[in-house]
Amino acid sequence: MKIKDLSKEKYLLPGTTACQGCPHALGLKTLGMALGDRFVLVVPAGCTTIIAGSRDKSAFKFPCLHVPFASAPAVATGLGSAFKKLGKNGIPVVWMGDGGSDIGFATLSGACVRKDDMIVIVSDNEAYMNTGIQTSGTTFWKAKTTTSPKGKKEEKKDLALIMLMHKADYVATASVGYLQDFIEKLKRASEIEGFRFIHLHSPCPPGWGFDSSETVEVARMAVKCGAWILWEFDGKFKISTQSKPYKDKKRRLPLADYLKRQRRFRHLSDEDIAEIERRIDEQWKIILALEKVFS
Amino acid sequence: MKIKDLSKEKYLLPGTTACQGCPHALGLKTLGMALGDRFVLVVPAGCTTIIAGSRDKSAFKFPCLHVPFASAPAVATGLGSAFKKLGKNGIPVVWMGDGGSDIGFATLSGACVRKDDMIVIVSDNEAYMNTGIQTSGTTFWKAKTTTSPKGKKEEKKDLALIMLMHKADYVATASVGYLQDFIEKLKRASEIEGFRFIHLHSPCPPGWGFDSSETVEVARMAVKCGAWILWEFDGKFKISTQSKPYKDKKRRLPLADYLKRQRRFRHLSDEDIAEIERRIDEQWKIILALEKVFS
Amino acid sequence: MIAKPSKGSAGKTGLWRTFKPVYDVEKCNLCHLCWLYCPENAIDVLEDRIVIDYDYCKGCGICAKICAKKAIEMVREEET
Amino acid sequence: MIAKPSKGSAGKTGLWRTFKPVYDVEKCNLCHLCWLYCPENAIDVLEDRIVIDYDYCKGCGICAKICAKKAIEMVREEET
Amino acid sequence: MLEIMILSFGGQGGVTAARLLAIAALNEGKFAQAIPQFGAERRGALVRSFLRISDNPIRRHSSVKNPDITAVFSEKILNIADVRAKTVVINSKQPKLENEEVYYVDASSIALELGLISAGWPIVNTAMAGAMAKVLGFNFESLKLAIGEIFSGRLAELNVKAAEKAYGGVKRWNA
Amino acid sequence: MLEIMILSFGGQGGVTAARLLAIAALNEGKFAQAIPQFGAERRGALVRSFLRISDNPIRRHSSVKNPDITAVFSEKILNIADVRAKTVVINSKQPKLENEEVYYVDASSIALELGLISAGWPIVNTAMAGAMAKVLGFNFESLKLAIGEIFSGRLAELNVKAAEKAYGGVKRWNA
Amino acid sequence: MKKILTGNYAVAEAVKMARTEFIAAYPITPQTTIVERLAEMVERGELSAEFVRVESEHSALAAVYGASAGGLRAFTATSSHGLLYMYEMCWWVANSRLPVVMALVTRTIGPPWNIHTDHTDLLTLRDSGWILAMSENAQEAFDLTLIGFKVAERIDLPFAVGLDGFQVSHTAEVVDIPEQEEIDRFLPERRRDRPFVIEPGNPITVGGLTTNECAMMLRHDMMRDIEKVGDLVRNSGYIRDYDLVEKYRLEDAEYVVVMMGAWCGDAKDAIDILRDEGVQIGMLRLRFVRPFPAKEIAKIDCKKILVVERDSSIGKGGIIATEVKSVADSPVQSVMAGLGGVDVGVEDFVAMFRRFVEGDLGEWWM
Amino acid sequence: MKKILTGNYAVAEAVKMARTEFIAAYPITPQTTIVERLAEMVERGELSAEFVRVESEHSALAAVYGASAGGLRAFTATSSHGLLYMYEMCWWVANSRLPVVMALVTRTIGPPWNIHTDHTDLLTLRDSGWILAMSENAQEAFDLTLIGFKVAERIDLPFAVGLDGFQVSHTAEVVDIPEQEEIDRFLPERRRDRPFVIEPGNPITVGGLTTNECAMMLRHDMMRDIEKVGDLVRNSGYIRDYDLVEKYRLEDAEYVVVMMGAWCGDAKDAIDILRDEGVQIGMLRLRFVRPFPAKEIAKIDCKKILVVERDSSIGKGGIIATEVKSVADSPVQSVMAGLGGVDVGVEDFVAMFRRFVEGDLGEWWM
Ligand SMILES: Cc1ncc(C[n+]2csc(CCOP(=O)(O)OP(=O)(O)O)c2C)c(N)n1
Ligand SMILES: Cc1ncc(C[n+]2csc(CCOP(=O)(O)OP(=O)(O)O)c2C)c(N)n1
Ligand code: SF4
Ligand code: SF4
Ligand code: SF4
Ligand code: SF4
Ligand code: SF4
Ligand code: SF4
Ligand SMILES: [Mg+2]
Ligand SMILES: [Mg+2]
Repeated sequence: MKIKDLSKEKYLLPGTTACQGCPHALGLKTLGMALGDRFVLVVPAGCTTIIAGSRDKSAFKFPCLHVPFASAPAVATGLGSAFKKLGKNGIPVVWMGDGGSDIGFATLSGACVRKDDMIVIVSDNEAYMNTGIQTSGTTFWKAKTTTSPKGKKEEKKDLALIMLMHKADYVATASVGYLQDFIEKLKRASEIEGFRFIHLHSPCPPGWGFDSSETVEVARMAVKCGAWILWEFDGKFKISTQSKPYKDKKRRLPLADYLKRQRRFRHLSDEDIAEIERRIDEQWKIILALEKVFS
Repeated sequence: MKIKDLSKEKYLLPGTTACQGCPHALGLKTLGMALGDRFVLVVPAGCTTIIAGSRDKSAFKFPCLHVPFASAPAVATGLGSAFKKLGKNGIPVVWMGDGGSDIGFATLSGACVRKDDMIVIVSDNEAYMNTGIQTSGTTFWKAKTTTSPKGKKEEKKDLALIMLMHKADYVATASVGYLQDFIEKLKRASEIEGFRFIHLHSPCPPGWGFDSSETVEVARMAVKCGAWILWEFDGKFKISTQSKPYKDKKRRLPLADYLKRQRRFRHLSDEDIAEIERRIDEQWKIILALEKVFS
Repeated sequence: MIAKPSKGSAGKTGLWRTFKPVYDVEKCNLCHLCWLYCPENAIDVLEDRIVIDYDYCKGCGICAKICAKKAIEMVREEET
Repeated sequence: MIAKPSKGSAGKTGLWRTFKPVYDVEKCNLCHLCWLYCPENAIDVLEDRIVIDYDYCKGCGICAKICAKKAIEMVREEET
Repeated sequence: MLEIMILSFGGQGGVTAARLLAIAALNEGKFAQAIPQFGAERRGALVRSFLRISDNPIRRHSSVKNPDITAVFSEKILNIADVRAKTVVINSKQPKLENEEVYYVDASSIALELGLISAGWPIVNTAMAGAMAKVLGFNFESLKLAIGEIFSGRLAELNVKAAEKAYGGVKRWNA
Repeated sequence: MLEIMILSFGGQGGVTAARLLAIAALNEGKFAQAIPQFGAERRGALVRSFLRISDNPIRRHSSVKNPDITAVFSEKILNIADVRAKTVVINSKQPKLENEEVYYVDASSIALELGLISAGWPIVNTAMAGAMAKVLGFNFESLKLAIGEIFSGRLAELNVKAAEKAYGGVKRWNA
Repeated sequence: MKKILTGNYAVAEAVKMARTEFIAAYPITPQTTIVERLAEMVERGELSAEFVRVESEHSALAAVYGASAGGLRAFTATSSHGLLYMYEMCWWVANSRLPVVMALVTRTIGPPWNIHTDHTDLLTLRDSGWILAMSENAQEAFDLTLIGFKVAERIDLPFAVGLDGFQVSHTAEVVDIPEQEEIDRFLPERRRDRPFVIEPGNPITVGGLTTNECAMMLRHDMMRDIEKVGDLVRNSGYIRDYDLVEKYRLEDAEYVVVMMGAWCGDAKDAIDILRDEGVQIGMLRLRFVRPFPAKEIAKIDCKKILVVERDSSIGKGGIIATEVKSVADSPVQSVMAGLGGVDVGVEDFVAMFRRFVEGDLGEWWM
Repeated sequence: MKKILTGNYAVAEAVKMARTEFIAAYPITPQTTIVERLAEMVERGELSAEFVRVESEHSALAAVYGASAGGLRAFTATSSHGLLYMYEMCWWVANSRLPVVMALVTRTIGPPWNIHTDHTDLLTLRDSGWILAMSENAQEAFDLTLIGFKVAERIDLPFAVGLDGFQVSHTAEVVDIPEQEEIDRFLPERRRDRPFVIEPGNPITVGGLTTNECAMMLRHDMMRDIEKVGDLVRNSGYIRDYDLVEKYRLEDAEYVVVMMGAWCGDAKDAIDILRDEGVQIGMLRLRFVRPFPAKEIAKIDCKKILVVERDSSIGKGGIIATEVKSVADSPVQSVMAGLGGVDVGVEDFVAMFRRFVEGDLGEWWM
């Protein structure tokens, strides 16, 4: 779909509480562009709780149900049943942070195993931002947070591959740096029945420590240096166009360019960076193998 | 290790409440044989709660802490810290049912992501047995349970592969049909630091509907027909000796022999069996690919 | 308590700006990128130009960064 | 409430039996398999034979099934 | 109000017997209550279930402590439980009991004959229910209807047969 | 007891200024209390924080409703908030205010000069704290110590400078 | 029609006859047979509801919340640890004012693991905004489930039907089941637009941030509305008459026991025995704990009141006694008994009540 | 030494000075800064504890449970939804009789989402067996955390220190910090063998099935032991004197208000104002809710008592008022105020107390 043909309807209304350059805002604004009036958003606690508005004012031009932190996919299960029983055409879409996928991982896993009808999007800014930048399961190795002042000791949890092994009906990674790709994936997901999962990479200016103008740039650098791989599984496993060039390691952007742009990584040593590079190479090996198995 | 050299110490004391032919009892009796006096068992709700004894009488000759259903790996995290801080040499071993890994999946996932020091064993009898045979995430496709009187509609959750994608330090599958293999895996796991996971296949006579004398036989048939694949990951991914022959589909036992032995599968049609076979083939493809990637 | 769609759910967020995106219609090729990537949805695309809603534009600077034509420039806001 | 290791935490579970494993030392090659796979840990291996603890053996029949030598046979218990 | 205790091994169907008799009692125009063992049953372990029958609504829900009648589903039970009731109904060929009134029937043989076996155990619940129904003075029809409510098809038939045989065959023991 | 309200935009450091002044007050031998905006701050949004200073222990914990002094960290705030206090301290070159006592200082310029900038914003908290310390009649040393408690290294130095400049530069406005 | 049903099957039967549209539940003894029975009914086509095999109680109530927010009549059931595990959702559902019905089969909270009845679990809900009923037997469990849907949907608050683990849940007894048409007349289809409609295309946001005043007003309104439950129950139009309390031989009672749950039957038998001996004793049975029948208790005019309860608030005493004392005019004495499912039968009550009358009863009966 | 600290930082400081060995916690506003501060202390080496970044509150308390069962001095902190999410574990820890200490930064339970103070969350623990303290300011939050460890380890019950969200947690005020040596003398190392030792090689099983009687006895013993808290607190040997209640201008009071938490400071200022006007009013402040200071309340002898509370039990009324009424001799009136964090300041209290004295105060202050 060409950019000019995208819906001009504003599903996220200007004047929200989101910080300047907020990646969630970028993701949220595209949801309606992809799904139109066919969805209800289910939102557990997180920055989006605040972005959604307050009192009688909603920042969204689509329905939204706020739910407890660990509950979102299960709520979507019930909601989806209601749509079906009452003959309403619509998809429950869960929009959660990476934190929501920590505390709510059993819920997520359960809904996936049941193949309940929904789209789950984890907008991953790699920390608990709403409570002030604490380490989450998906926080990048060595990234500094308020609960890991010297940098996180464990590796980033790979949600998308884990959901793939859950045999979800649709799994994709996406990035706020490539909104058209995200929109296309949302559309594809909306055409499939069952449990659909999208892991959206969402660089956060105050949380990662970069200027609010650089959200899109930083997101793209993650893809270009190979640290974030865009792919899609809908029965077949495909590496997305934007990531294809980086199958070839030589074409990747220097990793340090991406990392050094962010305050949370400013303390990294060269060895650290080399180690991250090694892990990225490992990751590509797995991804390429999966591309073969599910071809 | 030769069978005759195995420890003769009885860590599970005769006269428990376990049903005749109980697979958990088989697994539990071997724990001490593999780990000696170096562990504490952490047990969430499940049949093992009952097997453990009551009042002042414990069926175990090792320490055991009963814990809430969803909490076990987190409790083990705390316990392990205590061992370290107080200079005690020991491993917290979580022994949970498949049900425990449903409700407690976030807990399990969290402990794994943190690489907390423990061994987690999921003794998988493919249903909530203690409450009377209800469907769990790992219940086999089409198996009848009291909450799925016509057979389960969703696929069995593949815990081991999911934990592998979690980057656990050690992951293995095992079976109560091959206790020596299980003991060896436990020993290997005990020599590695970090988060170690074993998915133990535990056919349950009353739950699956076969005679109490057939627990070991049914467990072995699962391996021989290729439905349960024994493998191990400790940095490298290896298919275990007992499963190696069945890489070759032709050498596998007819699937129907395994399924028809169990009351829960008595209603299967030939198409159902063919479908299961197809899925088993798929599974082998993935396993063989992983063997390559992590070689 | 039920909330309904409202512009400015956080008030006039244009007040948050320290830098202001200033648009030069001459340089613009109407590629739509600024519109797509404005997190505030504060940009509209008309026939022949884009329009920035300064009541709500927070001045993040993403539009300026993404514009290949350098048709948007960030300039320091006046304290008023 | 703290529990300590005790045989028969569920009482004399030998009472549960409907079938009883009967051992024939002649046929036995002391392979240890019955010992390893007895879920009740009710089998001991001595120098030259195995011993079944009928106080606790529940009569599941696994030992008989696993014995390649058919040295264990399950026979119906008498009602007493 | 009659208070009855049923002693059985897990797998023998003591709880079902209590339910059957409660339904039968309802069919007899009475009020009844069947209380299963409170707790986790494991196949093979001793199970206590209770039955109350009355002409008036039964309000109490506590367990039966001093039964008027005790039913014993296996003679082995006598080794581990004291049987204290005026009346006893026991699955036995030859009961060794000294209670005031002892009734006996060979329920195991009836079950085995009819092939009512599960995991090696003869399922004696319907036979024992038959014997108890007789001792309680119920019409057999009331029990038969009850069996039809809980079992269906061929299993119902067999169980009715078992109950009928025991209903006819239960005897007073004179020590 | 003096009750003070600080109005700032998120990112300007209003909450920190309150803390600094509370510590400074303690250093002056007084009791003090700094209350941040109760709620979720987002960079850019209006933030209200409170400060109480007293010779006696301060027991109350409610927010300040009728401040004796209001500090305004940006003139833009005047467009969205009513400033009602006898005394106002404002970051401004030329305050357009009619309150009884208006003090002003060009805190933004001080911050910019010293390079105290984050995400494009001049961080005016220490400068404003300096101005307020002066208005409150504190010794500069008390504030300096406070800054040393919260900041360290080069940042502490710069902030002390900013505070000092404002402490010296704050003026009474005569409309 | 009269049937022999366990309390759990009676609840399942009521859920079916209520034409419940959505069920999500997680097994836990002694609640499990409710869920199993419902699963069976659904798979057999006897009940046209969605049945979701969730992976935890938190998700059970979350799914029920979603379904109810979407407009469906929804049900779940649990016990003790299950309730504690879904506790956050319980509050969420109440504050969302959704008319969910839950069966709560009371069970002791561990450790030690113990599956027997104890009312402490039910009482953890007493602040939350749930309407809390406690049945004495299978018949009431059946009736209160149906009344529960009606009342809940009238005032948009969730409704929990308590029944004692095993003593009611697993005890098979006589239950009189009305005709389906009678139930249909009593309980029409749920109004889909109450308290709000979440559906695609209707761009409202529910549950988000508000002002503190709104949050306070919410609780105020809940408090106001729950007080309507008494009238709603009394005038529900159900086949049998119900009220918040049951009065048993209360008219001329000099001694009054206040209790709830299954053991009230045993206690009534004990009261009859004592009455025969000339002791003027009666019972006020709490059929509802929320709303708390304060007026009914304040009206008791007797020598002394004894609250017998199967619960405990560590560091305070009996939970119900505290509440009864807070409103009663007559002197109130408290005894905690039967905790952890300890069996308390007719003989116990006779002895207990005798000691109460004689004035030498302690705080614990064990 | 006097410092300006927020309530949360004061708690973190106390946890450090207690030489806590294990910390697991999950962020939630307004508790988060406790956890962040502790993480910092641990990473800087100021505190030699294990700090675990768990994935949920249920796991936070589960990990703390494991560590405490293993013999360590262990701490966690949470608020509202976090507490509700770990609710099952709260009961488990109490029934296990483990001396865990938790900071509970009070916050309103949603929906709507609201991060401001409300005491209903803390009070959900009131039956469980936790000792419940509620501090008025940062100093008390500091002191009670230390006293908490001491008392908890003496009687093997967990201890929760409440502090009002934002009003105490985020308000920086003067806190007097003792020397480390003083604390070390006050709080020696934890006895590793209490209440049991779980360690490799010691084959005991804890928490498993028991008889009903054992389960009941457990609760009985907890009830007995928690009553010792009053004496333990009074004689704790801490640097400052503490008691279950604070009496403010109570001696000759004809009107007594009973309250707890941060706003008591405002209320005291209001009392001073009214006293100046000649109104004989005073306060009994509940520093502990569990054990409930029943004796202290029973002793109040005045014209009437007003319970002002920031909580609600829907279908009953104010939670504290119910409890106070259950033991007080003087007439008790109840007012619910400040729910959802609604700000109630000195002027409000002056007006409220005036209306109380004059007899025209309703049940709600809004
Ligand atoms: C049970 C529970 N625990 C904790 C919280 C507090 N909480 C609210 S949002 C949040 C972090 C959210 O992080 P994430 O999901 O990554 O979303 P983000 O804020 O980064 O968008 C936390 C911990 C809560 N609301 N509920
Ligand atoms: C929070 C909570 N929910 C439910 C239960 C009830 N429960 C106890 S054991 C069990 C099933 C256990 O199944 P699994 O883990 O597979 O172990 P198994 O019994 O099969 O060995 C359930 C649902 C519980 N104890 N706690
Ligand atoms: S912290 Fe990050 S994710 Fe959260 S609102 Fe701000 S920019 Fe968006
Ligand atoms: S139900 Fe199965 S797993 Fe449970 S005790 Fe019996 S045999 Fe073992
Ligand atoms: S990005 Fe630049 S060129 Fe493209 S539409 Fe916007 S202003 Fe015009
Ligand atoms: S500066 Fe940011 S908010 Fe303003 S128009 Fe550009 S992209 Fe949108
Ligand atoms: S399995 Fe058979 S041969 Fe082997 S030791 Fe046992 S009885 Fe002897
Ligand atoms: S029958 Fe079963 S319990 Fe008995 S000895 Fe053989 S294996 Fe062991
Ligand atoms: Mg996040
Ligand atoms: Mg299982």
